Amino acid sequence: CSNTDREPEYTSEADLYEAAQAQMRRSQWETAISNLQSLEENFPFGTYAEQAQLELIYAYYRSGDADMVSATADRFIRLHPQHRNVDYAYYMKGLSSFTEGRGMFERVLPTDLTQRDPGAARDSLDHFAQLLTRFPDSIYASDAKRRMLYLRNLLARYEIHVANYYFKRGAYVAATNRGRYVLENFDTTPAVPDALAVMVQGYELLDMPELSAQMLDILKLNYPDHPALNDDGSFDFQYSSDEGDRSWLSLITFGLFDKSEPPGFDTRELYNPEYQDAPQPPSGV
Amino acid sequence: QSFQISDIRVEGLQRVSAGTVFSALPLRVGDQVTSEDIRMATRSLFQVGYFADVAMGRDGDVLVVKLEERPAINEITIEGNKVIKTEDLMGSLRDSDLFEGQIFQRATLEGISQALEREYIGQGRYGASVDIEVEDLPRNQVKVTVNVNEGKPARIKGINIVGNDVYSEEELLEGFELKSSGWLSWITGDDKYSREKLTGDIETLESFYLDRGYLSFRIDSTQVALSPDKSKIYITLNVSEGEIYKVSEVELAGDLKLPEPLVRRMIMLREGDDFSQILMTNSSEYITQRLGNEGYTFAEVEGIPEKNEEDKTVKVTFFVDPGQRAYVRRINFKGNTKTIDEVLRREMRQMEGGAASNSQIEHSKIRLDRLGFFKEVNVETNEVPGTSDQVDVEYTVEEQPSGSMGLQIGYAEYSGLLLSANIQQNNWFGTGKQVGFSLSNSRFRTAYNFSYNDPYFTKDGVSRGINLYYTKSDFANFGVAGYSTDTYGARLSFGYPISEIERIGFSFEARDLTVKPSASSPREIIRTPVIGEGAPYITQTELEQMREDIAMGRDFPDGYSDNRVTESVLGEPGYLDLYGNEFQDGLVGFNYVKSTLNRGMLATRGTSQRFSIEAAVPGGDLEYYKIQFQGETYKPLTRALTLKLRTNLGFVDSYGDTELPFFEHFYAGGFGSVRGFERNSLGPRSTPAERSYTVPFAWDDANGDGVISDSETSSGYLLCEDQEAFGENYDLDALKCNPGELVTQYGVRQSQLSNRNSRYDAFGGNIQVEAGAEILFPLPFIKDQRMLQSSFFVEAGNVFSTTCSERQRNCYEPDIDRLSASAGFGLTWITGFGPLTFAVARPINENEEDKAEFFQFSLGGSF
Amino acid sequence: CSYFQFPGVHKIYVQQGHIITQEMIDQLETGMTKRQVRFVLGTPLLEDGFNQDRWDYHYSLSRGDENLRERHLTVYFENDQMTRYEGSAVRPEESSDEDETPLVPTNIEGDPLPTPGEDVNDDTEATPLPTNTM
Amino acid sequence: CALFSKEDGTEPVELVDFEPTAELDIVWRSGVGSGTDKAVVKLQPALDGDRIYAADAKGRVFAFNRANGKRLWRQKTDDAITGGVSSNAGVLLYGTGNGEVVALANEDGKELWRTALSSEVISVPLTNGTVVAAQTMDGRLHALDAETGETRWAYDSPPPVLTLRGTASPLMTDSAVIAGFATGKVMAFNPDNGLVLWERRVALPQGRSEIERMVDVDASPLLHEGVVFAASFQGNVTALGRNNGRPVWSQEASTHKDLSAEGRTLYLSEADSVVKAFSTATGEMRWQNDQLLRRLINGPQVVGDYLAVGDYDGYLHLLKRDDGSFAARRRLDRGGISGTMVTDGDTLYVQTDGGRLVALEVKPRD
Repeated sequence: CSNTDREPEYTSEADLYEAAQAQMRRSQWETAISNLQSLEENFPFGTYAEQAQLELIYAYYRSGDADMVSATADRFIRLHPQHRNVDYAYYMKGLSSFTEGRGMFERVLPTDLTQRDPGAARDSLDHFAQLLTRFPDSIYASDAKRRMLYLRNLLARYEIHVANYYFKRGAYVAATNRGRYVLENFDTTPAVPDALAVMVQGYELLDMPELSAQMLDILKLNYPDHPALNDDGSFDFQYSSDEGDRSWLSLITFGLFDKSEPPGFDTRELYNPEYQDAPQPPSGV
Repeated sequence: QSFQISDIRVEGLQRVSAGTVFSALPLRVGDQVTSEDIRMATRSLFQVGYFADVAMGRDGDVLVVKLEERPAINEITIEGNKVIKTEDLMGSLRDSDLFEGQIFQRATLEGISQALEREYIGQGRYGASVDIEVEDLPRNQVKVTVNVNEGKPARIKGINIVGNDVYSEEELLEGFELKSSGWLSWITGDDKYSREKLTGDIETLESFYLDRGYLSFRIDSTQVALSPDKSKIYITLNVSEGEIYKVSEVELAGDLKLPEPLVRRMIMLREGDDFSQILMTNSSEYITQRLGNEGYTFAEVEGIPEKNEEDKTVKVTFFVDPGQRAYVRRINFKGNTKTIDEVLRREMRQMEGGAASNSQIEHSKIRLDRLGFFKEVNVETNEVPGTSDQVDVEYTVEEQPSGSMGLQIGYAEYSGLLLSANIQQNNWFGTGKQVGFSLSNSRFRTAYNFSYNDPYFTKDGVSRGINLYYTKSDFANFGVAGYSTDTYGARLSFGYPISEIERIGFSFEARDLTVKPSASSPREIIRTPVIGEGAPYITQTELEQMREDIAMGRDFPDGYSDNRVTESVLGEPGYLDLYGNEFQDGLVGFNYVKSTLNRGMLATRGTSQRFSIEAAVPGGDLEYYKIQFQGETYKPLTRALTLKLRTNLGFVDSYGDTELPFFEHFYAGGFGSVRGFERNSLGPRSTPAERSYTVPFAWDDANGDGVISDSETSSGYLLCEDQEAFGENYDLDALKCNPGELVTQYGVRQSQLSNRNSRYDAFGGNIQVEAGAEILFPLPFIKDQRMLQSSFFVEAGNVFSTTCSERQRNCYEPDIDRLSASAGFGLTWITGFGPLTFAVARPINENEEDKAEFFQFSLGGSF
Repeated sequence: CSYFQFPGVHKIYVQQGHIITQEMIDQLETGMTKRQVRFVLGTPLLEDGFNQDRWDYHYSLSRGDENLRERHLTVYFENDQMTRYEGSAVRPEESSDEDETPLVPTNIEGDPLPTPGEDVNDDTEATPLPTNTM
Repeated sequence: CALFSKEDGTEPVELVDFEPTAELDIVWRSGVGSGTDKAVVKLQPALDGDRIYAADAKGRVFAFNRANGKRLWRQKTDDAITGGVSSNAGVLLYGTGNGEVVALANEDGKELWRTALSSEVISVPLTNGTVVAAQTMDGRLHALDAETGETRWAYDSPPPVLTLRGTASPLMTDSAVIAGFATGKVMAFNPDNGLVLWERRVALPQGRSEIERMVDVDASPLLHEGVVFAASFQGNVTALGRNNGRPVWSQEASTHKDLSAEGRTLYLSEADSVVKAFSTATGEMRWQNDQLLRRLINGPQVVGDYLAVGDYDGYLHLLKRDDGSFAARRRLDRGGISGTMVTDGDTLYVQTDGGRLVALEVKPRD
């Protein structure tokens, strides 16, 4: 049995690093990754060692390998706890799980993420929170905050969709609680106006008029332009315990055509900016 | 003597970062330091474990820390391991934190061999041995090579139960997970010893006896013995059975929350019966579940037997503790990154904000399974922290492709450019709507089809769907199929649930269908003309040609003129001759489905029946009705094997005076019917069109050179037995002509007898009978079984016809031993492109005309 | 908005809120602390952040668009002492038997309990729990 | 490195050829049912007066005339015989896989009594005429009344988690019952009332895994010239004073096959099939023969001034007692020889695994 062939004689440390940089510019992530790995293994104490590990994290991110990103980032944090760029490692951990849920399917086709399980994005909330607690003044802090805000908006809007379903289903306690959950947990998100509307309608349907009126005042006070408010300040209830009107077409076709179904509350255009892409790692040695 | 540290200098650092050293060093610049402090510092640096040697020195007031790092492991290679893969071994090494880049310590060596040996003993390979070589590398690194001798796996050679008089050894060992080596052991590996399995089996043995009333059954001792060469294991269980105990009294205690008679009805132990632990535990489980249905999610019911040794009786008391009524605060879904929340939430039978009911929570899980969108559905009920009566219910799902798509671009000389694309998605963009469209285009066939169905048009599950289709084909000159149909139409269908497991549905369809006979259309479809009594048949095209010639005044033998080409000439009429080939119809359909299958795709438990009836509305061109029944049921045989029984029955007939149209016939054979036979190849055959190839013609060798030249041919039709018309020296016998056969003006060729069209195509029938039995088993060596279903099957089926004409072959009234049957192995694999199905089968009962097909494969079948 | 539909469309029960029995209400006394009320009536589902001193126990049962039964109980507090309550129990003890619909309906057809004394020896596997309660 | 050969260092070694200096003549040969049918059991013939008794694993018991091998009687039982036979004072004994000890009259093989014990009996029950001693797999030593089979007393020494298959047969002397246990201990009991006379540990369990810690005493203790010899698996062989069990000497050894001794030499077969000879006085090793490595040899038996040992392939090897070199070799039965062999000094009786009983005598080759 022949022994394994020896690795190619290492070129110098600087050449390996330059080669990796060039490949990264040409976004040949796989070759860049192998170069950076061999650089780290053979020149563990070289001048480029730490920078190579940072570049490796970025290369794995761009090659879409989320697990390796967090594994490499964890290793960097463990080896160099006081490194000046260690906040980048925390940030990349958050970022990789943020985009992990987004397969090709979601990026290409317009999918409404607020109606689905955000998947790994939920963990990126804690990674970003960790970054903000440890390095409040890191250069990534503002971007992390914006992403966290985006995710919290996502989760808050999700609650409103569920509330709309439970109104359709006739489970008014469930709907009202979903509204309250938004007020208690996502109070600064643009879903709050709809949450208030949900509670106004929920209490009404639970025939607790005084609570419903209380909620209506808060809504009118904070969001006078909410579409569910009529001009005279009363609330335009989409569901009511008595009979709604139905078009004659849906009457004769047993409701099979033109079924009149209330649209539910969705004032995203009014209150909710979007946020998407991701920055490069810090340059400089 | 002590001194104040003005600065700390660290030397010899290579791989470890200065930060780690400083964080481990208890001394700081500016400390007043004694030799005792220095000794303490040295010890703490040693504990870090990265350094082979730590020396503290003093250079004036500067503290000098000289470190010698231990070598780091550059590479770990493992050789000689076959049974356990290298990654698994590396994994267990990593668990005892030994991996590349780690600092190498003496203990690491011990750690490596211990970890690997534990791994092998866990696999029952007691004879395994591990030895390690360490090779130094430049730059203070080491290469660790581990060679493993896996030895022979210890196999269980004997399990002996001593002291069992009432029940035989086989009966007792049947429920065991551990078995002594049998012929199947190399697949199942059930003869590999593991302590957990043995404890599990001991419990199975105990409950076997307790379930049958042997309350004082005891396992005195168990021995696990190894043969000296460490390759054979013997297990001995010494038991004492004791006697059967009878139930003397059944009592209920605690706050029942339900009327006592209702609870008593759920207890399956009666006074005087033999005691049985399984009946006792089942009874308590039913009561617990019944309480769960009343909202007492945290109810606990426990049956306590009290033995009376003398008269061998037992008093059973059921203690019922309903606990507080629990309410569901929130229902959360995890894992549906593609499917939208409402598609899952609308399947819920448990409401948020309502009383928690175990059976509703469980039933909702099954409804999610039944959607067919998820590979796996798990449910967890967790208490809400801070409350004692609120729970959150968590459903975790794992999505799977729930549709199929395909794109075929090809070119074939007979069909020109072939382009076809089809997408069928049951969870369109995760909205739960079923959308499918397909288009295919080639020189002789274009087909478009669009189908859309919304299963939840209303919140109660009223479904509404439309289906539009258009196909156009012209096989006329190409004898591929007996006929082709152009059809276009639209179908509106809707349905709604009439119970949790039953649905009914209606459909209204308007269809315009044109049948196009082809050159080789069988005679049941269109008559084949014959010229005169006894003459051979000619094809339609040839008949058209004759009519043309008559019209152009070609000379015909006397007596033949257009009016002769009359009824008698045209042979018995086919269907199209009687009813034309254009059919506009309205179709009305009704179906009833009852399904308790546990999964939408690849079900393994439950039963499903589907009954449907479809009829052409009177007033259309056709008057037929079609009744169909499909049923399948799954029964668990053992932990791993499931029996699947399936049947498919169909009956179609006409109710008015128009006959049953042949294009509404049932076919049999191939996937979904009887595998092992060519698709749609069973059942009655059509009588092939009569075709006469001989087109002899008259030739008189005017110039006598024996060579045919144009000028010498005469035109027009000649009666083939008319020697004089052919000229004296023409040898009629060579013509092999049938008396009364007309010949045309084409050249004489070597005449071929009119041979029957050799292909007897399947024509279908109006009665379809199919049945199949399959044993579903897990494929060995494959971890993720949820996307796979493999089975051995025996299938039988055929189509029969109540209107067989005597000339049709293989056409019978329904008759059991006329069923074509086959046996074989089938595999279905759900892939992103749709279900991939393979089948390998051998016919075990064949009719003459059946065409067996050993290997069959299909991708993206509709489902 | 209910609209005429096909006959016999299967509608599911929708049950919301707490089942408060008369027996529970009898245990309420003014002056009880919130913890005591919570022990008797259970944690209120509709705990409103804006009205700490008012606990609502709503109960409703509907099927399709038909509201079968609705009850309400509100408990008022003043600095952690119950002052009064208004509303009624879900099923007053002496309820007439026409009010037969169960408190917590199961949306599961036919709850097949195995007939008592079922012979255990014949089934190869231990009798499985009736999970798919079809 | 051997890439393709199957050798992975665990196959039995090839037989070496040598210049035979003696001859093994078969006096007579007869059938004993179907042999051991591959089960790991302890079947060995028993000499009593002018008869020799033997049994097979399927429950058939035979009596032969020792001189000419003529069968005197045959008894068919449906017991799975896993330990036996022994014959003394008119009683023939064997143990079954279903945990019973059965006594037959050695006159005609009629069943006298049968007693159920607590576990499998995988060693030979012995009797001194008044008490029958038998050891069961669950580490118990049972003493039964020789006439009626009722249990008189029992001693329980629970075995460790993992033990070696099989147990030692107890040693019966007129004044004591000496038994070896799976815990690595040897104990002597008063046969009438079960009082422990003395107790000695033959080997200490060491090592990490349960396998390395196995120290079963599966070899039956041997009494020779007032000294009790006992040996354990993966442990030691030791010589103990007969009446107080005080150790005389102890040597490292690993065996689970019965020992034999003659004059001032003790012979044993190691677990990896190396034959060793020790001085009975000092325990110092006289010689060892490792040319039968891994051939799964059975316990050695002295016959004349030779030492006989059988192997898995059915060969009977004769070694010279003074230096352990090979003297003769003869193949008796393709099925292998694993049971203990018995001798009256000049005739060797071998029961093979294939179900043959062979009487042999040794003739020096001139």
